[in-house]
Amino acid sequence: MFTENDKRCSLTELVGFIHDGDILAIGGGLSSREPMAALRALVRQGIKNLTLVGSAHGIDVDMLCGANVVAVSNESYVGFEQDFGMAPNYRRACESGQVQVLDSCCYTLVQQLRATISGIPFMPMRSIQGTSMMQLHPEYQIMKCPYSGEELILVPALQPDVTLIHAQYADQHGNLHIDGPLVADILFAKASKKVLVTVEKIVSHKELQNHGITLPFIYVTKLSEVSYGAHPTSCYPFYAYDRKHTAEYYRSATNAETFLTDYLLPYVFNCNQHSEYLDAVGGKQTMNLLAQWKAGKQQWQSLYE
Amino acid sequence: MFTENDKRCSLTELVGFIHDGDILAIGGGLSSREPMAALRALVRQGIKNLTLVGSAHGIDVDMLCGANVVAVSNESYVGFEQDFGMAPNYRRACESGQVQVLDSCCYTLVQQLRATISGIPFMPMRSIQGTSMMQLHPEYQIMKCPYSGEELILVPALQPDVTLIHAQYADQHGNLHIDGPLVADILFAKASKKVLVTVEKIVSHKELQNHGITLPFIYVTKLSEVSYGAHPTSCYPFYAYDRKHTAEYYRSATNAETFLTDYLLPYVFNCNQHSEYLDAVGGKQTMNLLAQWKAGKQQWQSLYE
Amino acid sequence: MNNLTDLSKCTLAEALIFQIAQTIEDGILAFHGFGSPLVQMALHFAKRTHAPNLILVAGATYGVNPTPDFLTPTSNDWAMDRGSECSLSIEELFDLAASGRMGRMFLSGLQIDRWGNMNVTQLGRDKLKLKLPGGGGGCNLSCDANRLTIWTAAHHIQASPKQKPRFRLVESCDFITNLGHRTVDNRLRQDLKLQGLGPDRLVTELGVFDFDESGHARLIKVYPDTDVDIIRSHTEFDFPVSDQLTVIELPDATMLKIMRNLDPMGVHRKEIRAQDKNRFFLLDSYDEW
Amino acid sequence: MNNLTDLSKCTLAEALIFQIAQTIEDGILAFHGFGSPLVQMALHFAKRTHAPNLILVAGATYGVNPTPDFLTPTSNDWAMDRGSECSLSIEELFDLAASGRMGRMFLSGLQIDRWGNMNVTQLGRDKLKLKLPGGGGGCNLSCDANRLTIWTAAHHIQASPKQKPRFRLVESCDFITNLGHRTVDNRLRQDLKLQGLGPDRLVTELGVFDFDESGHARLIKVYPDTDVDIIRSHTEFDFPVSDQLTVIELPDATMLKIMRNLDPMGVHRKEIRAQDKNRFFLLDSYDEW
Repeated sequence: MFTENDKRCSLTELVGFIHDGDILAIGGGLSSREPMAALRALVRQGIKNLTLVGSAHGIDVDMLCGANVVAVSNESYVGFEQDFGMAPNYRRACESGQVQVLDSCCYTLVQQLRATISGIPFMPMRSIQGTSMMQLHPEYQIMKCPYSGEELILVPALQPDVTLIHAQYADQHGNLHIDGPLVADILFAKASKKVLVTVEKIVSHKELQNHGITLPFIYVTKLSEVSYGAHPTSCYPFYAYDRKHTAEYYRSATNAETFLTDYLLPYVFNCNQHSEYLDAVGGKQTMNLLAQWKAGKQQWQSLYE
Repeated sequence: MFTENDKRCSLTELVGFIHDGDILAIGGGLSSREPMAALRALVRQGIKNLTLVGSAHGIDVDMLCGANVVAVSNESYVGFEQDFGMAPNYRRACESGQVQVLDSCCYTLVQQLRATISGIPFMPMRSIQGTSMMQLHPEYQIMKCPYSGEELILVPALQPDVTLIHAQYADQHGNLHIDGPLVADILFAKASKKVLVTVEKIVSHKELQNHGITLPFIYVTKLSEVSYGAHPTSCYPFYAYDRKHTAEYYRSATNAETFLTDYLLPYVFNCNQHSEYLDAVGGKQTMNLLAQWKAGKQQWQSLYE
Repeated sequence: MNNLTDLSKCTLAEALIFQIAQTIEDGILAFHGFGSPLVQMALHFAKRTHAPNLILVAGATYGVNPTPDFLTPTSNDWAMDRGSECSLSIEELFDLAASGRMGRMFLSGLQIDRWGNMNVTQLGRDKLKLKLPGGGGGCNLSCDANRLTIWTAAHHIQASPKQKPRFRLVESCDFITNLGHRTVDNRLRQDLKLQGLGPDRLVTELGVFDFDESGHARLIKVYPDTDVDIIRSHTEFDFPVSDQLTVIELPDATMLKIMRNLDPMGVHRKEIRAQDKNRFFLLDSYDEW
Repeated sequence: MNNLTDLSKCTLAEALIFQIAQTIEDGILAFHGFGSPLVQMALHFAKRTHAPNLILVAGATYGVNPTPDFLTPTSNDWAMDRGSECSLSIEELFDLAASGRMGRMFLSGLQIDRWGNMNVTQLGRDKLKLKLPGGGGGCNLSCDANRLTIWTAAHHIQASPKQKPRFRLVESCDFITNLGHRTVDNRLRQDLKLQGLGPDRLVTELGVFDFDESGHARLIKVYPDTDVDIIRSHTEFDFPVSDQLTVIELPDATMLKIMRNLDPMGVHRKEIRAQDKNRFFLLDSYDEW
């Protein structure tokens, strides 16, 4: 329960709440509302050996793998869908053994988070049985149901040390408004020891209530205003997915030898401030272009062509 | 999954989906948003031997007990709080053995509904242990947790046959907007075989989306537009709790011999249409008075004096 | 009727509210349930005095930190939700308790025993003699909330139509709805590994108890107009008395003003029995204002 | 590039979409997951033709019955959520499946075996040789959804730099991410008492299979340009052939127009391999319009 009146802090301070070896849950999903600015800061601040838990992710997890800050992946999917395909850094890190592969599945994750949220050691479920997932996860147990007699799978409670979320709006007390698909953000936030949030805009409580409160302040540890903090993933209604930059990312990521010089240096390590990153990716011109989705179907569609 | 395009029907038809012996979950709670018009119709239509499940209820359950249509009570609380105290018909029905008393508690109910919603035979929980609730419910089981070694309580999945909800707005496809505290309505709706809804106003889908969709249409079986359908409980923003009528109800209910003639006849059996009921309780004048809560603090407060 | 303007004395109800409020720590999440206006008052009072960072969750509406203009005689009313900062759902509130995040809950009963067990389900052991309304979520929360405050404004024995006086603080509950420190089969609470630690305070209109290491109620405070003997005569079980037995602290004039503004209709006085409506306590010092 | 105006023939992708769409019953809830534009197309096509009461849940956004103006190359995009009637949450969608209320799910894999098991996790049994992206919620849904449609546009063996051809339809999966009709230790699916009944259709760019009573893939349809021998040569396992083997049905001109309007950028053609980009099928009858 986090009751501090004013939870605002700088991005550097925010990321300072993440420690080496933490279990980290990343909000958003695929090309949408990933807390990318915070992840870049995390890489810059040298936080390492993270265990990642999540459902469907892309550039966020791939970049962390490329920066060699991940020890274990408990994700359900890491890739670029039909857009670019497999995640290059993630693949290499898994195949080399640098990252321990403990793939999960979406509902398994949901049930494990729910166990933590309800304060119980496990949750029962039916699915997974008969698949190879059981071998990957010896911590799952089988029980004979005292009611139905059938075999059920028990999955243990999972508690992230930190959840990192990017939201559209917050007030300084930590109430959040998340617009659009929530993915697992709310479950993560309720299950985690700490919840760290970047937001496009910090507004008055009254304005936030008009937007609607998606997550009450009680779960939120600290928050930082970071406009365009999800770039190059989307954060509607502010900006769409930057497919052009993601294509550049993907090309850089395909080559292990040059990923550092081609991507991490210019876009992460050499940008001490988020504003420097924004300049590096095209500044106002790029951001205005990505806001053009609102102008109409043609303009929106043109962002993907 | 209910996909019918136009789910509207009359109140009589709606209540016709409830059968003798059903497990019935009643939405709303205490003096708020109880589906009273539907419950009066249910009594008129002679549906009997219901098993009631719920959290905190008042006049709704008490009236059903007074009309002798309840066989089992699985409620957590039935009363009139500090306003009028204990529920007279409910007490008598329980004490005479007419109603089998299987009291539950709010979180136990939540966990039992969640089991149904997740398609599992039970949910584990820690609370209840050491209390007399265990004796009242031999169906609860104790298991030794394979993770923590501690003893946990297992509560079996509970699936209502019917959930009856009163909502402020719906579209004809069955999407609902519920304004204000939800109590257990959403859990009930997701766990039930059928969901029957009365609403203050059926509006276009577009207008409903502006209000916000609280429950997707997929769970809703049928719905009926019944203005003032929660009276004498409140349905803000349309009308506040009718404390005066509730006081009259309470006085009638204290006397078992005359409850039929003093209350059930004039307000239930002799009102074949909901409009007749509204006339009986004071018609437009009463309804306008109850809408006065909006006019200011003094007018609102005066409704309770 | 409620516009008490005399700030030199407080009502019994106000003294009870003040005692309940003293158990509320700042910065915790606390829930007042429904049908408990004295607790509602204590939480709102605490939030406005010593516990500004209290996460006050309103019973029945699940609104967080509401600022109602007045108390209503029923709890699930938008009037009680006015000004809420945000809202929880029923399942969220109970999850918070089950995962150890509810700091304190407030519970009562028609029977309360020496271990702080409470009965709000039924009188009669084998056969039901009197059906009580039931405990809502109290049973769950008595196990899960970190700490419990027990209160009753009806400690005083009831004149019974039959011979035996009817005690509120009883030798043994006919049914344990809300768990105190010993279970229905006399096991220790701590052996169950429940999330919560059980009751640490029992506030009545005759005295205030804490619970000793064995989990037994122990008298720690009397009222200006009560003493140990009076309290013993209204309590079916024997109880130890603290070495530091004191007279209850009373709110000051500023505090009284805060309380009286919260409940212009005097809803909270419905919890006070007729015989106690005229119990007042003179404040030690009366600040002119 | 996508403005195909010739309504006398359909592309391979359109034939695949039509075959997948045939498996979608009206009135059910179906989910297309992410990274599967052929399935997205099939669901939107079905909703607009034979299954108007379909509850179409969009993968990644969890929007219900959206009407996007165009398909985007990533799934979690507001463009894909446009016009949604309402929305589910991730936990709600998976709960619906686990409680038996998801009528059909669509799954694929880099390896698919004779029982309809699928691998999207890794190549290499003891040692990981190729890390695949992972299955999202596919593993859960393969167990829970009432019925599964399996699809792949890559049945054709891959020319391998080494000697052995790389099969998509394999003798045995290195890892079973999504469950078909036999488990990893060769038990029958039905013995597990799972919620779902398993795959009933496997649609590839070479043929269409159903599953026989033993849960084994059985060829039921060929394409106008394939036959049983061709399909055998691209399938690592042996398979039975239906007595009623037919050539696949093709969409008509009206249907083609519906499909082509859904995806002006031709995102769905990303699932089609280069070698198949020019496979077209002449429609039997071409309705003038």
